[in-house]
Amino acid sequence: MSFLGIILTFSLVDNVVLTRLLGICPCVGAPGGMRATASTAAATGLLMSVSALAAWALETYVLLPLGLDFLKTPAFVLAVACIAGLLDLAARRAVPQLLRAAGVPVAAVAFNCATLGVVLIAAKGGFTALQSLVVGLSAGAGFFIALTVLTAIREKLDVEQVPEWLRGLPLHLISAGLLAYAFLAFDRAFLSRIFQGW
Amino acid sequence: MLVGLCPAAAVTGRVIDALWMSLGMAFVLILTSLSRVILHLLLDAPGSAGSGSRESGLLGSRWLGVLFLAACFTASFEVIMGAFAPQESAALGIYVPLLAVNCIVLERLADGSPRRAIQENGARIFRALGAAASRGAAFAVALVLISVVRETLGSGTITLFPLGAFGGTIVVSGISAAPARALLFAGGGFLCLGYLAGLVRLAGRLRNRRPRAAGEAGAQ
Amino acid sequence: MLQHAGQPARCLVRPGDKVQEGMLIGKAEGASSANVHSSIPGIVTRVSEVPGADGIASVAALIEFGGEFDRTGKPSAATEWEKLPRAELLGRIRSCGVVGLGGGLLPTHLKLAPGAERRTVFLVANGIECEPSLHADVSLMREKSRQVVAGMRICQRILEATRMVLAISESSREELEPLFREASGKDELEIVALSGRYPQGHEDLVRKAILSRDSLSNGGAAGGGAGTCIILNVATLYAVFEAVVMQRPLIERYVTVTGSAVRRPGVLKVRIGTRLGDLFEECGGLMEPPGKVVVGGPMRGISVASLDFPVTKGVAGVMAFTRAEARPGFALPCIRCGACVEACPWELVPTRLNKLVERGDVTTALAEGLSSCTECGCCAYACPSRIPLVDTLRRGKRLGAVGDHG
Amino acid sequence: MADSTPLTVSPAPHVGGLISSARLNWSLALSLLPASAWGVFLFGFPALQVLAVAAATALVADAAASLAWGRAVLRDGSAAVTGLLIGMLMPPAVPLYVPAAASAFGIIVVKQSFGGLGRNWMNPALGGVVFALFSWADAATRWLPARGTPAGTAAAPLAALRSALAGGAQPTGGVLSALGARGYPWSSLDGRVVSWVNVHVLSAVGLSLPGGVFDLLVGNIPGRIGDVSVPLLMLGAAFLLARRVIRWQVPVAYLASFLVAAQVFGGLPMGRGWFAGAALFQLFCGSVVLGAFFMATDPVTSPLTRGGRVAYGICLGLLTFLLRYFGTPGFGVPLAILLGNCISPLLDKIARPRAASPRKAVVQ
Repeated sequence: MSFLGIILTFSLVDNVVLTRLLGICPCVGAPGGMRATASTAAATGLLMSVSALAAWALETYVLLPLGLDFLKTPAFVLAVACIAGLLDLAARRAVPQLLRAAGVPVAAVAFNCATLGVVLIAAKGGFTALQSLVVGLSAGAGFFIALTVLTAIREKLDVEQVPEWLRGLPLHLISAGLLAYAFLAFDRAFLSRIFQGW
Repeated sequence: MLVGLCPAAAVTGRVIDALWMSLGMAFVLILTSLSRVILHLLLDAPGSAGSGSRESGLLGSRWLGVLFLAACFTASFEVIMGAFAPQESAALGIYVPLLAVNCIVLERLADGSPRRAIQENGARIFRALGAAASRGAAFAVALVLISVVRETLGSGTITLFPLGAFGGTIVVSGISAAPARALLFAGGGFLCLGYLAGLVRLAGRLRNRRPRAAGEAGAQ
Repeated sequence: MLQHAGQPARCLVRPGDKVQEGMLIGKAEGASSANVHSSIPGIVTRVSEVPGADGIASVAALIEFGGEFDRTGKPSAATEWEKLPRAELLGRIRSCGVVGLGGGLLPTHLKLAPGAERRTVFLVANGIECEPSLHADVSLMREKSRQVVAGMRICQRILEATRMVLAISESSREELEPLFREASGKDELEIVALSGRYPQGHEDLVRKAILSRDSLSNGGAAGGGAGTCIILNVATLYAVFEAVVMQRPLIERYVTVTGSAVRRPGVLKVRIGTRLGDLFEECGGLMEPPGKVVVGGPMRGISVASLDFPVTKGVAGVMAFTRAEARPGFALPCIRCGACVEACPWELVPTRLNKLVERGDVTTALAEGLSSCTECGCCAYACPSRIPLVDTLRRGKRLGAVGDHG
Repeated sequence: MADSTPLTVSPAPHVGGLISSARLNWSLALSLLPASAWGVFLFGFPALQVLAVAAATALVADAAASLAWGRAVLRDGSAAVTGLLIGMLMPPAVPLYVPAAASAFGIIVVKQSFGGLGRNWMNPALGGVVFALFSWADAATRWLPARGTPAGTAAAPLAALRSALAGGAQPTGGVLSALGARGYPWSSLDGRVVSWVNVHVLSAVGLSLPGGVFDLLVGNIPGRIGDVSVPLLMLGAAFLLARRVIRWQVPVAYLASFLVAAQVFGGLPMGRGWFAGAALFQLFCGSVVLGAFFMATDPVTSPLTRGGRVAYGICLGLLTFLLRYFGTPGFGVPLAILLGNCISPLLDKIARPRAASPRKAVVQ
């Protein structure tokens, strides 16, 4: 698969939020404006790309040679958490004000299932190191797109007079569902037509 | 609670998938919280047990340990399920390993509730067991509910375990000829989850209203 | 006693007192307060709290007519104001209770008072009606053009203004021939015709329009930073003239009487304190019992519950609508058509502010510019769903103000 | 003045504009009627059935949801417009449960869940149609032949063109010639009119029209009930524009960007090279016109400001081009507008007027 193909696949076609229902947690229900969501999404995207690369290394050089394939899950989980922790530490040292201003909830980023999901998807696809990195980056971009759009919709909904029993979380989920339907526009057939013609 | 459902709701296209997911969740949840309590009792001094988590940095957080525990149990569930039901395991794909993170989300949510006074060790174990089991049960109910709606309307069938003469699939006549397939897409999962969340809130409100109304009636 | 921006004036009369026309009956108290004078001779029968048209109650003296008008109709010696010192000019304006008659009601002597640092001052007379369908300012400029221009010169002298601009509306250009004649051939008074489209009459918009004209013609050199721009309504200038030259207090003003229920709409010169009902009587009465009576203009005016409210200094117009027109609209949901966004002269998003205020989120509304709303009414006028946007925004502003103090 | 009639006291302003929201919606419904009447004329009773079912379901669902969720039923006409649009977006021979489901989904999930008119962020008609088309994909191609064409398998020109090209046909001449070469059934009237024009008018200047021009212009082609007759849709749109029910920014930006993109790049996937996209053919078949004037202009789901609306229109045009050429057949316009709906709140945030952009709270 070409790099453009990977980018389009993982940012639009196989969007980690809208087709896999992963990582919606920071967007729905929780308070926080566009700024907080965008920086959270960006941080998660960064984590995804680094983790995808790390997971690739882990799998290729450690798990497969040693025949420990069944330990994939704990190994990946640990790897993601450690990388998140290291990034958090680095960010705290380097740009403490930025971190505070952006209001990134580090724990929520680290325990976001989207990251582990992307790592697992990337591991399944049998990519090379560079490809894994691109997968992580583009999945992060897709995550960012979905979350930004959803947050804009959410901010609009928050001032409307919606039915009380659906206010907040339920409507955010329903919005995500409708968004997912709209994103069905970018399906695999769409991708193949772009690359191979009719 | 419902937030933790999101990833799992992706595999509610068939009732049987939802059942397996619930089973896995209950397995991981119960074992994790059980071992967490036991580790607490073994390692922590009694006084510091209730001090709560100070998130001074992720690496220092005890959640890392819990996450590792959950991941180990998830891996073992993966192995077990792969042995007993390889097809279903393949159908669930990445969502089985994701149970680990899912479980943490639920644990963390549960952890936010006010702590009770320190009890006897045995009582603590039982209480943790009960809490985990009830969370797992709620998870299962929600997931199965969603999957029943989605599968019935989305493909006109209800897929269960094959049992003896029963082939495992109930065909809902009328809908199966032209089911609303769009419900099987990811969007359908979100929609069902959203309405379920709304209904849960509605139910909670009705339940709250009734005792209050009764109380008012009694006062008059 | 509250016919100006600041604190109410202190009432000087008691029931039974005999007053003369133009006698001081309320003494200014506090920072931006102004004197109040009796508009008719007679006997004070009652001094009590009465609600004003805007619903804010204040003390008023009810005077029963009696005696003679000893000023009106009698020639009074015009003073040679050019010879008076500036302080004297200012003092006369103050004692005669002149306030901004465009609607701001800020006492004029404060506006004309020298600031701490003296800068080049740039005097603008606002002759654009503050609301559509009002006509009092234009009538005044036509009939009293000499006095208006003289009033302007007085203010120029007080302020030592370097430039004088008279802003009028494009549509009233022909009607104001006398004014052009009066202004022509003399010093640096220039007349600028601006688009008369509501809410062009608003002070800030007049200032913006004049300044942007300047920067266009001067290549952007003379911006607003070079000098202070002081804007006075033409009715105020007339009152200034009367006060300084004739030493006559502000006891009457031009009022537009119009609306669908009025038989002969027109502009009247009205004594302050006259009943609204009498104004309509003067204009041939009403064709049918009115459904709604509005003090002010159609866009920002206040609808009143009775015809017994008095005309105050700030009343530029009075309108009576038929019952068919007055039927309150039934607000439909917002369809986000954007009409209010296009209508808003202050570049706000009224519908979002409206929703924010209704949700109780005044903080966000303020962050999105709620405080720059002038309640001009354009958004509510344009709204196809008849949402009372102005009402909500006003409420939001009030809540915001309370929040600031608390 | 001794009368006792109470005076109305209400907040300013005391005068209002002449248009009202309810009238906007009814004008919209009115403007849709000619085109849908044409669809009924073309496809007969099935088309009428589809329209009626869609509209009736929408009205019933709207009333039911309004009552159930405790909001007063408003005669604002929006449900009628939604139902009518859903009917117009359906192929004429579609099973009746499809429009019914589309209306129900559109009204209940997309609109009333969010609190009804004006509070939804997605166009209910399009949301419903897309849901239904994804659910019953095979039903989405139940075309009926146009008038004067042989009965049998009918296919919309766009789909036919695509299958022709996918089948390896080499489009040497225009797209219409390509279709003609594949034996696309134009009506007999079209044959007569085109040959008459070719013989009597165009032969003088040495040109000739391919078959199908007349059918396309008039809208005598298989297609969705409401989108076949471009002239009648334009008529309705002109009425709406004249009455200022819709604004020009979105449709103009939409159509312009779509036509430019289609003309410039449209020839590439057909193997015809640059600047050979046959944009006019694209305009006259499929629901671009219907979408641009009647659905993209939906004020509820499009940005508030002028700048935002122009940007929105351009996005829609480009998305429509992309999805029409590379997306699932028959989904181009609906999905493009749905995606546009999704980014419209974002555009609203970006294209906010200057004064309304958030500032730091004033320090006391």
